[in-house]
Amino acid sequence: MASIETEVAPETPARAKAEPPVESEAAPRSNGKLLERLDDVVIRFCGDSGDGMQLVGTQFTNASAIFGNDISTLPDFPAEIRAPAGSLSGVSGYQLHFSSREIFTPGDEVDTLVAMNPAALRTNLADLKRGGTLIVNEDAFDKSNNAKAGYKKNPLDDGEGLAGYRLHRVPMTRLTRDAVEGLGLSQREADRCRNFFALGLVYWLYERDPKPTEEWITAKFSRNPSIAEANRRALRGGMNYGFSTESFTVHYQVAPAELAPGKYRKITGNEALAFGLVTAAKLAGKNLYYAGYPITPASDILHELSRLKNFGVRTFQAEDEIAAMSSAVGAAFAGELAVTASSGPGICLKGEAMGLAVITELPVIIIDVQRGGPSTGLPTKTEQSDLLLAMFGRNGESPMPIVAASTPADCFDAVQEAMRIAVEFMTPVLFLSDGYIANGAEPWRIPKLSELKPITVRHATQNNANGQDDFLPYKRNERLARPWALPGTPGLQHRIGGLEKADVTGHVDYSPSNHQHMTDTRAAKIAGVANVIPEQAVEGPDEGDVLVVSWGGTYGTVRTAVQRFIRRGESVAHAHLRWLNPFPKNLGDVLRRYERVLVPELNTGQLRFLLRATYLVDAAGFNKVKGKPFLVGEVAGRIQELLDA
Amino acid sequence: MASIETEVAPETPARAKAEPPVESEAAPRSNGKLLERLDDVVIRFCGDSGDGMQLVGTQFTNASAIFGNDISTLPDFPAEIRAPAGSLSGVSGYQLHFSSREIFTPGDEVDTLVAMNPAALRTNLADLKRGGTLIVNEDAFDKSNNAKAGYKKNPLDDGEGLAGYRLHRVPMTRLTRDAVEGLGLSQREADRCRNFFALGLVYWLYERDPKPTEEWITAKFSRNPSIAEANRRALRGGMNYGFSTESFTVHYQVAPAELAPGKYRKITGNEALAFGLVTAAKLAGKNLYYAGYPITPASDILHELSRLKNFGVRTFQAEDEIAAMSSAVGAAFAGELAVTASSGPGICLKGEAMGLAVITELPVIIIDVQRGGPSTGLPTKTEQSDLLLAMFGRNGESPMPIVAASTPADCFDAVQEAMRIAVEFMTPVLFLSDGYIANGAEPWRIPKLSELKPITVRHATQNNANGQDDFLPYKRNERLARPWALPGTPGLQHRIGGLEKADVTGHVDYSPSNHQHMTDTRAAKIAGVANVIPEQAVEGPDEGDVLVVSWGGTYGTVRTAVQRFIRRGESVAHAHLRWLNPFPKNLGDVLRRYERVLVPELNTGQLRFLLRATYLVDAAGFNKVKGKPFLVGEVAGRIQELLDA
Amino acid sequence: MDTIELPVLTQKDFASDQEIRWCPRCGDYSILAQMKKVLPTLGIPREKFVFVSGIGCSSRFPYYMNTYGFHSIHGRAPAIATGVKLSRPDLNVWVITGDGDALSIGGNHLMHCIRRNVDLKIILFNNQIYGLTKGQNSPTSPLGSRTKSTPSGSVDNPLSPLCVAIGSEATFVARSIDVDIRHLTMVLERAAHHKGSAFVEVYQDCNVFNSGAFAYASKKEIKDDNIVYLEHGKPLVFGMNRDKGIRVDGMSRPEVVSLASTGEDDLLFHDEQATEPSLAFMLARMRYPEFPEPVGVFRAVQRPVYDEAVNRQITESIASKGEGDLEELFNSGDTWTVG
Amino acid sequence: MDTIELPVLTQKDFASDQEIRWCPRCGDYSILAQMKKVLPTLGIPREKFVFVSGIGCSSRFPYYMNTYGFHSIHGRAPAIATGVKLSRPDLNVWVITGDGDALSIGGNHLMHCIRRNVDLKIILFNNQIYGLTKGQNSPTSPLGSRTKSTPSGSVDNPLSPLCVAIGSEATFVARSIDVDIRHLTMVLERAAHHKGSAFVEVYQDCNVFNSGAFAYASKKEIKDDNIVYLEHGKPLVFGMNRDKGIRVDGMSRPEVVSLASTGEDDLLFHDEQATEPSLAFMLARMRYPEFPEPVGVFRAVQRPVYDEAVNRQITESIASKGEGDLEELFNSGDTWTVG
Ligand SMILES: Cc1ncc(C[n+]2csc(CCOP(=O)(O)OP(=O)(O)O)c2C)c(N)n1
Ligand SMILES: Cc1ncc(C[n+]2csc(CCOP(=O)(O)OP(=O)(O)O)c2C)c(N)n1
Ligand code: SF4
Ligand code: SF4
Ligand SMILES: [Mg+2]
Ligand SMILES: [Mg+2]
Repeated sequence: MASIETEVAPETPARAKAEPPVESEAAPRSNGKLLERLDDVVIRFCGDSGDGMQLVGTQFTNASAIFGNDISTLPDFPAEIRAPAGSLSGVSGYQLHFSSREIFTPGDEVDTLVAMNPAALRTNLADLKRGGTLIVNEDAFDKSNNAKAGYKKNPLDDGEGLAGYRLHRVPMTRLTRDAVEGLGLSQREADRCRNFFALGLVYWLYERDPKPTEEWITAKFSRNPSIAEANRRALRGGMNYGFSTESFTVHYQVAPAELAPGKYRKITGNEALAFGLVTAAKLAGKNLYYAGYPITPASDILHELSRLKNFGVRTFQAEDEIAAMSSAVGAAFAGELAVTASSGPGICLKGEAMGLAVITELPVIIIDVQRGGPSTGLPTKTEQSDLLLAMFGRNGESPMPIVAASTPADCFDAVQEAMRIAVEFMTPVLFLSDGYIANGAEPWRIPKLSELKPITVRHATQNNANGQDDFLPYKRNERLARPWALPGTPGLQHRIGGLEKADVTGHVDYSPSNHQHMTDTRAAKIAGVANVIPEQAVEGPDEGDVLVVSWGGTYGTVRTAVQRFIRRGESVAHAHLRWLNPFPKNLGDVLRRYERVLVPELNTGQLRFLLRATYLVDAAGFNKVKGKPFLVGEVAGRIQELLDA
Repeated sequence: MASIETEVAPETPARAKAEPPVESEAAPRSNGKLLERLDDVVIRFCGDSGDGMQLVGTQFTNASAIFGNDISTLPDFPAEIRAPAGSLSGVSGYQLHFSSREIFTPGDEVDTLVAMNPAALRTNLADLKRGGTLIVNEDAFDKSNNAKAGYKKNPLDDGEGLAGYRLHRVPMTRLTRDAVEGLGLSQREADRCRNFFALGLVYWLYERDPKPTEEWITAKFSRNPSIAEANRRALRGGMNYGFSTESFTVHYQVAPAELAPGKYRKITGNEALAFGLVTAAKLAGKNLYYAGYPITPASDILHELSRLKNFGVRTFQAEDEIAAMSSAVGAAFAGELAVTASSGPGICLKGEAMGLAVITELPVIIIDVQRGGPSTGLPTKTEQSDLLLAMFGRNGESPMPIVAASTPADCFDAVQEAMRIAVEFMTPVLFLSDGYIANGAEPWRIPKLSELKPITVRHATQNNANGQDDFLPYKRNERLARPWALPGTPGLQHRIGGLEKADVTGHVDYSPSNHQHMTDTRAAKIAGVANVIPEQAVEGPDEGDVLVVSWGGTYGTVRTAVQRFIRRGESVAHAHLRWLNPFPKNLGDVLRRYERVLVPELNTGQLRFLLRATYLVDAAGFNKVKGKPFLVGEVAGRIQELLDA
Repeated sequence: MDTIELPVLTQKDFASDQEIRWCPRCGDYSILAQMKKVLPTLGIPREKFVFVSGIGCSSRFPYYMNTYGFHSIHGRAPAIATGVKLSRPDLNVWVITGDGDALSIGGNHLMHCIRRNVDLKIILFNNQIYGLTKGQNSPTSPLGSRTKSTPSGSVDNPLSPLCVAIGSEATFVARSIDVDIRHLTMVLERAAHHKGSAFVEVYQDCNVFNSGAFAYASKKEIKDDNIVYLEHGKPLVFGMNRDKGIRVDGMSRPEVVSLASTGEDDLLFHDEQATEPSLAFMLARMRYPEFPEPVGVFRAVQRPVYDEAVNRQITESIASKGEGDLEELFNSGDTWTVG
Repeated sequence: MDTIELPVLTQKDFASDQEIRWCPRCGDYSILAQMKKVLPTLGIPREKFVFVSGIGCSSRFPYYMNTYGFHSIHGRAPAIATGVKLSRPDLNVWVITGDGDALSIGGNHLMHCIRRNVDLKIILFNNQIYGLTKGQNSPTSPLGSRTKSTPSGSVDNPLSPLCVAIGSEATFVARSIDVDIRHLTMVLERAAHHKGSAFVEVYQDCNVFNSGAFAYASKKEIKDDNIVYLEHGKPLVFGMNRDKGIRVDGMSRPEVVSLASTGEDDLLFHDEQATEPSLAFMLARMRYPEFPEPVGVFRAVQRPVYDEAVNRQITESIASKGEGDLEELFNSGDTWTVG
């Protein structure tokens, strides 16, 4: 976990701070409980899909964010389909890393695990660090639940199993029922409040302010006051339980982090994408057209945007991904800022129509929120295995710029950059996100519109065929971009299509020389994007032993890992790529300035493949294909191996 | 053209042989005409789409093949759609290279050009070599036709334009009408016989036996005897014209080639594919299932196979490529040898369902007859630009073996090899052909069935779950292939699908370790194909200055070019890849044994990209994207550059 | 097929060892249960059944059947099943699909499978929502539906699965309701016995994302006023106390009449075998609340079956030309000999 | 839109400079000619027209029109056109497609475009063959057709384009014939004036690969006995000497009757505005030679138009919530301030 990077004592594991009070720095008493300060904490809520873990996780996140901690979250859903209550496959988890320092990852190890049932305990215990705090709803550990989780006997009773953890057996079901007593709730309704009881308990444990949550509850259940009251009582009940019972002897404080000054909100990757897209449209002074077909983990982009109609956003839920992509091409031809999004299986289907956008040279953003593959694969798990599909998934020579977001909040900026390139170069652009970014959350410093870089769209307004009478749709500018003439503009009537076109006139042309010319021109145009994107920066020494190259959602983990070495003054640096095609102009030089190049990826080595082919560098790979993000420790370990080698 | 590779005098250009009789070896007289011997000849028929050029080209090819020459052909259709008569875009051409030696290409330069109208002359003249023979139908060079071809005045009259060629102005239209006089044909019908007049003329010119053609005519028009008679007369008329008129003073003889003994037939790539597929089914003792959606240049495979119903071949014209691919997956699950074919745009659409075949590990052959791209591109032109699509055109880590045919006849063997790998490893296999191979023709030594390597298919017949009661669909053999259990087999009921599967049991499994294991296993299985395919062979010195690496349809041209250097004793070798994934085990070593590696491709460098990434060799590229094959001279020129550099 | 020596199968024989993963009170459970009841009655060995599905909650179905099964990709089940049936006419092939799977991404395959009359039993679980992806609008969601993807209400005019099927030349078209156990069993049985594409729409309750969408047709207390059971040769009578009927005059629209005023003979008599599908089409358009919605077999006619025709062409070709001989094939056309 | 200051346009204004590349005597020429006649009569500026096509001989059409045009990819024209119309309601968008383009690979997009009632004019050139790829079977090729891909005769039961459209909730459905110039002009005009998806099937002769497929309906000498012109409110009368009619009783099939024996009043009177599409559906199923084939407007009704509805939701949302304010959006939900 991140806390071992304290300036003070880089090597002291934070868990030391969590040892019994005796060893801990003096702290004020409250109801005879010790209060300790921690630099940062990783907490995970887990329970049945029906237990509302995502909800309380989100509440805790908001509370921590509002309190001023830096945060990073990792929701972990079960496969899309609801599984039977109490089953292992039905377990839903939400992990939050909150800190008094800047952090980039949801944390490797869990400090405090809240497990609402045996299945949750079984599937999550492994991630709880030794000596960590384990809070369970003991009422849920009955015969049948234990059996469903594959426990022969009650795990809470068999000593060694949980020895080495600070186990707190809390009869949450009973206590919650007591708490909501007299509100006339059915037992089922009453039990639905358990998650707030658990939340209250950890709110006390980490001194969180319950107000925002209480307000949220009130608003959320405004139509059902007694349910609202019940949840509020459960929350308080949990807090009081921690405060009053003997079972908890210590609680903790995590001071606010020193983030750049400004106003913040918490944002997920898909939210940031939606915001970024509307913003791009606004900056360009155009309407946003979004066509999509639902697919995990991209669906939320459609959900978000469909709520923004008063921003002039048109969302079209197409009959399939082919129609979504095709309609986006039509909208681009008609002059809108056209966007479509999907995940792997849908991106495959869009390939042919993407090719149409390439040859007609129309600006369209294609978003791929990557998930585990191949085929339907692991819909709710994250992966980075569509990079080469993005590069090569179209017939013929069909080049397209590719940009990848690095964090949830980065989606906001990256997608604007993608749109800027799309309209300035008249080309479709592929945007890569992944399930980890899409559902993960982090604080986002809310920008002023005035701070944002404008997007300039120029439409042809008059005939460019000086002399001849027909408009020339493929007469290019200095960037090799063709003019974007809006249907409806008098005198600019023209025809485009999927057959090879003569440059300048845009007429169908199969001649050998023209095909060579157009192939070269399309390639040159995309290569030209390198002239307008920033050169590649590195963090750490700008030459030396090891350069770690990453892209996409592994940014935070890799950066955190590399920083360990940088702090130790070791010769390790980090280069994170935003543009995968074209590469920044200086990338080749950068790579050659280091003895070894390491490319950690959540695939079998796709960026590594591109780097080797492009620069002939003998880049080493560190690859994980488990549907989960890297742990900082894993990456750091591999770097160490390279250093030791 | 190929003839400069004679053992006798490698450097003498063949055209020398075509100089006036004085310089030529003594030859028997016939009707006062000189007869010369040539080693090989390139002839091209060109005219309007309506003029039947493909037909006479094919006839001349058959006659030459039957006579015993080695042959190589290059049909060149106009874009699929019929263009107005006499227009440049409507010109159709058929080039034939026939020789007394082994040849591998249709030839760079044309020795004799038959042009049926001005448009044909204009679009083809450039390929006629200086001093070459030019035969035109002068009746077609009227004002309107000349205008349509963009000639201000009659090209036959403006001296310098055609100076340097041996021009023969033949009033074919008039002579043909005379020839068919009295058969009661309409003028339109009469004029339709012109192509046979032209054919007859060149039959005389190159001493071809008209019998087979006459028989073909008789059979073809059996239902219309007067048309048959007319075409026969036109043919004879053309021969007599050459024989009797003064305009031709010389005619030529090209001796039979010394091909490996055996019985031969002419075969195109698509024919060879169809034959190869039925043969594979026969060898495997199974039925062939072919699903396709029409697309140029792959449609003929469907046409061929749909005629072979008595071989138990089921052809399914699906509603689209997705359905074709999907139904093939279904047929494979049901236990048939399943095949689908398309060209670039359709291959894009098949990507998602190919991924399903990968994760369900079912044997399916996917044939991509490549054409010019991107998008609809140049449907009738050849290209090699789908290699990286074949490698990476699926979401997730989705490896698939890739094999590419090198010549029309090679399709027969290559597709059997593809099928063998598919069933032995339980994997889909991508088969790459291209428009040049698909429509090109060459002699094919007809094999005996007994000579062919068997294909062994094993189906699970009993429960493999020793002890447990459920069949284990993912319990693998030593090749990592899973069992192929036929629906209908008692006790082997099992379920497969697109979600990640647990190894052995095949149950849905999202666990991190299983996903890593399955990803690695799928990769290892495909890599394992390298254990059963031949090591890479080279022609020429097995170490030295330059290794030219080619794949697919450029085989003949590259080989011919390299042989020039080998004959001269230069340090140049040729390695032609049949397997693009996995690469032969020894390929890395082979590449490292040469100073320079040159990769000529009809794309922007796709194999080069794979070689660089895989072996970190600084391979140079020679790339042409003009919808046309390489010329031997082009490749030789580039090799020379490398040697001189 | 002769079934004499077959072990008599029971529902349990068709249950797979997989834990069933649908939400509590999902309509899919009932459909699964009825299917397990019907299959053993068909006298077909278990191993001859193949269930092919696309993607969706409903498409999980094959995992829960101890038969051969293929949980394929979204929308392609009819195409995959066509490949199975064309190559193996001896198999009994079922397609399980959802409203999004069959009518949105898979609409084209469904249409072509039906028009070809491939011998497949197609069961469409219509819950008027995308369940697996958590509640977006589907092609059968009514106008105005507020879903995750249509927060202001859907403006996509819905498709009628039965009209699409009939418009695609369907030979067998039926509708039933997840919880109407006896009726559903009957309809599945009828489908199983039909030669050719049998298309069945089942109203299915998505308890989580679209709960109660079909309450009008499934709730004991009210259903009888809101649905009318189709029976071949019988008049269309419905209502709690069977006091209402459907009358049609000429090509004008159908109308609801009271049996007090109108005699049964004046009512529309159902003819599932009518060669002309217009009647079935009209019935398929009767929509609650304006009309009671017909359930049962709308249409059941015979037409050549695609897979049979394809295989017949093969046997005929063999009969006329004889088993194909490869060497003969290779040697056809012009050949020549060297050396 | 006010057309007063518009230059009066003529056919020539709509001709592009591109050389037309269809085979001699291809039916496409006539359809192109009639289109050029109709557009100038609509009082719409030339630059407002957009022609979107897929791939096929027919799909070359846009190149020959001096309007905005998009010759796209196979089967996707309806989806692309939907994108155009959704984003630019001011444009007048036409889809040109073929029987393979629209009904084979593109069937799903066609179905969904029609059910949504997107304001597009869809002209399907039905030549019952794949022309561009040189003569394979198409979804409208009759059973038994011998084509390049069905040398032993097709066993694929064909689709009826009109039945597919009606089964997909079409609001405007019509049929005409390439060479029936006056009628074709009328039908194109009617389509142009319809609000919503207007679907028109045109019988088109592929002179090279399927010559004469529609001779029965286009040949002067015989056509009057083989087609019946639909006119709203008029009885279905046909025949060389208009001596035959179509009668329907109840829901039974239509029948051909002689006017000698039957009075006009007993004939079927055409009602293109019938809310209930079953009549149109039945007419669409009348097939030569059993029946004369109806040509004209089968159905023309009003229903909310998709692109209008989508854009209305936007204006309404702006009206109620006010123009979206980005910073307000960013600051919505929980926020906190640092430093
Ligand atoms: C190519 C592709 N696109 C999208 C998805 C995501 N997806 C899975 S199921 C589904 C629709 C589910 O709705 P329905 O077919 O009605 O089935 P239900 O879950 O309601 O039973 C979607 C959009 C996918 N798996 N593959
Ligand atoms: C994805 C894809 N598949 C196949 C093709 C090949 N193709 C082009 S047009 C066509 C069908 C043409 O028939 P139709 O739509 O009836 O148009 P017509 O030529 O008859 O006017 C086909 C199969 C293609 N261009 N793209
Ligand atoms: S989401 Fe709906 S359809 Fe899916 S399992 Fe749950 S209740 Fe059933
Ligand atoms: S092939 Fe047929 S449809 Fe195509 S242009 Fe020629 S005649 Fe017309
Ligand atoms: Mg559904
Ligand atoms: Mg057609």
